[in-house]
Amino acid sequence: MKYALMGGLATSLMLGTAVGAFAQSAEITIESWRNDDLTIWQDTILPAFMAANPDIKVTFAPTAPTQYNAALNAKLEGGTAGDLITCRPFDASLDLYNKGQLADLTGLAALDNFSDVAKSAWSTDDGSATFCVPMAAVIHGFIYNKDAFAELGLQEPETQDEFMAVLEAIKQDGTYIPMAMGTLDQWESQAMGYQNIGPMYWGGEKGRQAIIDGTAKLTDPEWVKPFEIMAQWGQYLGDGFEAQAYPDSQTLFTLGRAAIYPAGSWEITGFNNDADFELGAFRPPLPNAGDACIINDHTDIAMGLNPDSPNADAAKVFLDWMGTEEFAQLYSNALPGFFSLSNNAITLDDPLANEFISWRADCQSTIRSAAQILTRGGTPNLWSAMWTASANVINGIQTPQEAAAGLQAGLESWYAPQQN
Amino acid sequence: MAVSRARRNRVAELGAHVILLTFTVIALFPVILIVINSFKSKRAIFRDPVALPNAETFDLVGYTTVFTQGNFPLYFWNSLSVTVASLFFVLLFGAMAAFALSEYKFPFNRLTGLYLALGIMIPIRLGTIGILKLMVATGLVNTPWALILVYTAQGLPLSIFILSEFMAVVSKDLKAAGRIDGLSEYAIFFQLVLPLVRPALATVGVFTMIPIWNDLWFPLILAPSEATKTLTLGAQVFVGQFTNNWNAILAAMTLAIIPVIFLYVLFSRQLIRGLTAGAVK
Amino acid sequence: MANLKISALHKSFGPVKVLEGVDLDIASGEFLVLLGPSGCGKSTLLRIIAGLEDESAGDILLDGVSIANLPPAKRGIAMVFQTYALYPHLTVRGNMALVLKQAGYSKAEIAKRVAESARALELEDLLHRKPSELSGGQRQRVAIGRAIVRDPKVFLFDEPLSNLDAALRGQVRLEIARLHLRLTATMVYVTHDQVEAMTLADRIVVLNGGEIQQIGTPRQLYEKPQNQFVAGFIGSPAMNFLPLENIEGKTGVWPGGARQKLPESAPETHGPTILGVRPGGCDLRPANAGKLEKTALAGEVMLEEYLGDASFVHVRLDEGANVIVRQQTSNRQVPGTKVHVVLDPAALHLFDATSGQRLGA
Amino acid sequence: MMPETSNVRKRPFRWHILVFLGPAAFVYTVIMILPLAETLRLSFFQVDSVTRVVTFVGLENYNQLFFNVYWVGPFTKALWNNFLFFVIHMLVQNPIGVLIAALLSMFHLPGKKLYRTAIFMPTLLSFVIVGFVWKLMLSPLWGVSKGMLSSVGLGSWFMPFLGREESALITLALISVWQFVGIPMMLIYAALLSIPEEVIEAAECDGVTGLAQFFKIKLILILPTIGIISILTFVGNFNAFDLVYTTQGPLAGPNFSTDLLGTLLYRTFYGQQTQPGDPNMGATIATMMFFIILVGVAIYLFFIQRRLTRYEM
Repeated sequence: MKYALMGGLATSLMLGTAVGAFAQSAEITIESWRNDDLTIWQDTILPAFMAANPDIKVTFAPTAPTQYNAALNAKLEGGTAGDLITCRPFDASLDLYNKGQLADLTGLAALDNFSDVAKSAWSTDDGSATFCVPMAAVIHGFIYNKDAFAELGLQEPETQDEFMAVLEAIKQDGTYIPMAMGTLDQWESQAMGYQNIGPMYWGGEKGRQAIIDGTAKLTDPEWVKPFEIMAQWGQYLGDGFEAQAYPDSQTLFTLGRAAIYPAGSWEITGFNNDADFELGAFRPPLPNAGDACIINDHTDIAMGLNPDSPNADAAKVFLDWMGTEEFAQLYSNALPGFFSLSNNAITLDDPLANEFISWRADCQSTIRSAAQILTRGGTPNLWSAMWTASANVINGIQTPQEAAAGLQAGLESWYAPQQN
Repeated sequence: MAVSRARRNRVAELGAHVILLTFTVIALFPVILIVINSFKSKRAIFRDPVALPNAETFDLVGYTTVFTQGNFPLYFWNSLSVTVASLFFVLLFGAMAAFALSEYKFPFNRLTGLYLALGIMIPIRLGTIGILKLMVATGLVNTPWALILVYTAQGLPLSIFILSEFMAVVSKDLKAAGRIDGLSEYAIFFQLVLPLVRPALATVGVFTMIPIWNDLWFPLILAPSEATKTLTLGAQVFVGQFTNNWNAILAAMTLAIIPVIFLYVLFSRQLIRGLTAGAVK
Repeated sequence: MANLKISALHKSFGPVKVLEGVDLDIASGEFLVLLGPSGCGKSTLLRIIAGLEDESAGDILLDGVSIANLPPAKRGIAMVFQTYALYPHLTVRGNMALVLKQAGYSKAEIAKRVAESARALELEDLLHRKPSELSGGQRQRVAIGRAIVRDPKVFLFDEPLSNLDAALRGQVRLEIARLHLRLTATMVYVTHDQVEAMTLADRIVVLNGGEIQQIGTPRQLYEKPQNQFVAGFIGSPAMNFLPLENIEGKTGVWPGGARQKLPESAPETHGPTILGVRPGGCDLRPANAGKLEKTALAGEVMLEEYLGDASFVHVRLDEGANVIVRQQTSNRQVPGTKVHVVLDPAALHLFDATSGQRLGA
Repeated sequence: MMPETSNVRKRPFRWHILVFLGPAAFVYTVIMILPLAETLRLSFFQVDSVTRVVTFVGLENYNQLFFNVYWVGPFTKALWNNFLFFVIHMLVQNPIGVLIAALLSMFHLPGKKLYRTAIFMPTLLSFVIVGFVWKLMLSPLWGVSKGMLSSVGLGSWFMPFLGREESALITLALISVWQFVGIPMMLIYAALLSIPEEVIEAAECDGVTGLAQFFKIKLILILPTIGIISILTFVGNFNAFDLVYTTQGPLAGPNFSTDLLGTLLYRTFYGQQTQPGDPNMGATIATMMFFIILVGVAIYLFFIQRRLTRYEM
């Protein structure tokens, strides 16, 4: 490194201004929390783009998810953030847009390739402005060890009762831990627990909207019921699950020690690499046989433009490319489990990913219940509170009713529509 | 320190060995665990974590991943240059200020000393917001200088505090002799006083170095870019990036441990001497 | 060689006055000793001459030119410290050469001067050593060598012998005396040890409480102390002091009414007076010699200090005061014996009881 | 005689004092003091989340922090946890530090240096490594701690220490003790070495030996050192953040049982995942931390240190 010890101040100041000088053969940088995907971007996606646009050099520079917010914040404040910024859905990105830290992309040709539903996660409430190009949604469900199921003579469960029976059977047999999940990191309890099985109880989009409108409360039975189910999960998790971290759970499952893994479709890539047994997936169980099925098909990730980018033109070229079929095809197949939100018809090679996406045909979709509007600004933050509440319920620290009451009280304390 | 035979007590000594050995094992076990497992295959790590690697379980896949994926030589260089530069400024500026405070009588001498010592009590982290804004305004964000400046400011109060105690006991006659021989005040400081307080500098050096080398907060806030990432931040990112690639993580950890131990050994000879010298005189 | 003049020098540290109007005239080539108890201001005076300390008021003139505004190195002085103050990281040669380097001498000149000084002090074999490899005496010789190498106009010594053991002290003292004879340089020497002062000095300045008590040759100080402080400070064991009611017709009157014959120089009459007499000016008589009672002081032997060539007998007078008497060793005194102390009128010193100033010539 | 006032001179300005003090004072003031003042200032403002308008709100943020149940709850919980964290350090770290230092200084032991280096080693490690290692050691998946407890017949004592509300904070505090015990050990060891040999020999002659010698003489003489260590521990503990953040995540689970003031500050200031950051409330919490530490240090300086006699040695 040149600027090691001497003359660093002057050098770095000069470097800072020099970057913007040459617009033509531009270099652009992508900020992202998807550090797991680093090699895929480096080896597959970016080379494809750069082959078509030799003038533009793109670097994918991810930060670990736990630090993404703090680091991105600092970089945006400091004017050192990358040209392209990976967007979290709904309120988090809206906040950045309001601060002027995401550019308005309305009118960008690429956006025509996405449905309004897809764009809604990255648009203002009135839909007048869109600030990120949607990339992918993730679908929740359960991944399981097919070999283990075959060994124990088990079938994919369809309903809640069957699901519990399967868990009980695995537990009785004793060869496998029924379900690989830990509560140490808390967020899995919410994402792969509450948001995974919940939509069919609270009625998906209808239920979510009712909370936003203030016509339903989080303490209503349909919102408490998923917690009640999760309260029973503890006995089927590995010994000491309270201290089990997210990577522990992944390892537990891929080592073949656990039979079922409450999942999001983003796990597919890693599991394909690590597991040496056959993987299967089943939908979140229906409350009762014959109920309508609703899956959590969460618009999760998009790409926005840093308004201070000195290479906005080049960055827009890249954003436009993200709307093409080529990108959708590449991305979806390189990262099976991240399902493209574009209107282009995509063919997927991965059987497990196809299994997940096939559920869209039979089921209604919804997004995570607290992602939109309900996390906008107030304290306590509903999203974070749901992490703690979900983990508490599985740990048995709180009863389902207590957990729901806590969430409702917190929401009411600042969210006007809930205050009637 | 020779102890006469009459004062030795074999049984008590044995007891002391047992207790110290226990603490040593407790202190080292986790570290050793990391190192030995970094050389094993993934299955072996989980089958028998406390076993040493053998022909069957030996695997360097973690290290190959680290060297192809993370830019560890760069992170290491960043950590080293930031730490060394910060240490240099903390010791230089700290010793200079300590010399001024202990050597010269001037108005508000005591008040200045108190002002500079205030920072021992207040963690600089509480000023993160202001520091960030300052670094943004000066364009130092994402340069090593942001970190160096912060660590220098952070290390100064303690170093001034400790060093002025040491400076006060440096022979007055020696400084007088220097003045009579025509040395400037600067020459007296650099040529006479600084060499004499070397043990104190080592002490301050060690205590300043540890938090700088291991800091996660400021690299994250002030210099998170790939080019300025420090080893600690790099290792943390690595943990995030390879969430369950245990081989890679353990190898990264091992690589992060080695340099600190090396730096410590470099300083430790002076350390105890410095610690005791201050108290004795 | 130069004369040094100090005029109306004042120094105070905040409210504490350390020197109060010191005037001194030091002749060229003179060996002047500043003597006094610790805290009397003698070291401060030396450090002010050296320029290490700023005076509060007053002036310092070297050969008639004020040097008060010059930094230490430009004053043409050299200083030898009690703690030697050798540069620990330099060899003996380096220690001696540093000042010359600073002053910009040529390499050849430096080498020549260092060699000369080293020869004079027999340091030639030690030139490559570091201070930590030298004995105490050697270190002090190096410190002196460092001073003479620059050929200063004035040498300043700050208690240079205090850190040496008794045997070495005598030896180095002699060396300093020889050095003075050889260099005939002006030297100012600070000490609290009167033996050093008496043996080395051309003139001694006795300081107390920041003021000069007396300036004079060792002989003047010993034989004609100007005040009670000087009288008590010079000489070992110290002078005995006994109070007189008054003086009438050149005769002292003891508090009990007994009479004491006084020297010729004594005033005709005087009020309350302190009578001083050195142990050698007293003698002992057996107590039963009744005819002496009117002029002698009765007392009891407390203890005898045997020194080989003489012994000092401590006597407690019936009046309550203690007196030390020098005796031939053949005249043994047993503690508890009743004795009379008789004083030699010619050996008596008289001081005013309130001002402490000497009475008579 | 009057002193000649005409001789009072103006001393030339001593630039070197400025040169010596300047760099330290400048860096310290600009990088440390001014930003700390800025923190204080931010806590008196609020920013509208949509319009981004900045308003001066006086003490409103403090009012929120102390009287809004959703602020005061987490804050007092973090404060209490922090207090426990500190108490555990005082009760475990310092006695162990004293014990090791005493053993090292009391005997002529071969291998002394090795012990010292080994026990100091964890202090050199970063929180990332410390957090990771212990998470792994205590993880039920890896089973190292379970296996070790079993091997000494205490298998039933095993539990998911980091995952249970009642044990997580204590476990973290003990991990922190493991990491930092080297510092009190070093300082106390140095203090013990600096007790003059004559004092110890006098004690031996007076028949004060062994434990009595340690408690009645040495311990008393090193009390000021222990005082300094205590206050450093206090300041360190009330700033702790890294260990909890790396092992328990930003929400300091389970159920906020390991939330410290530092983690609360970080989470508030920067937000986490989809929770947006709130720099103004963050600054308010930071300011409160500043006062809490200042009060603690003041209590130490005015009530405790005064009673510790510093003996000339």
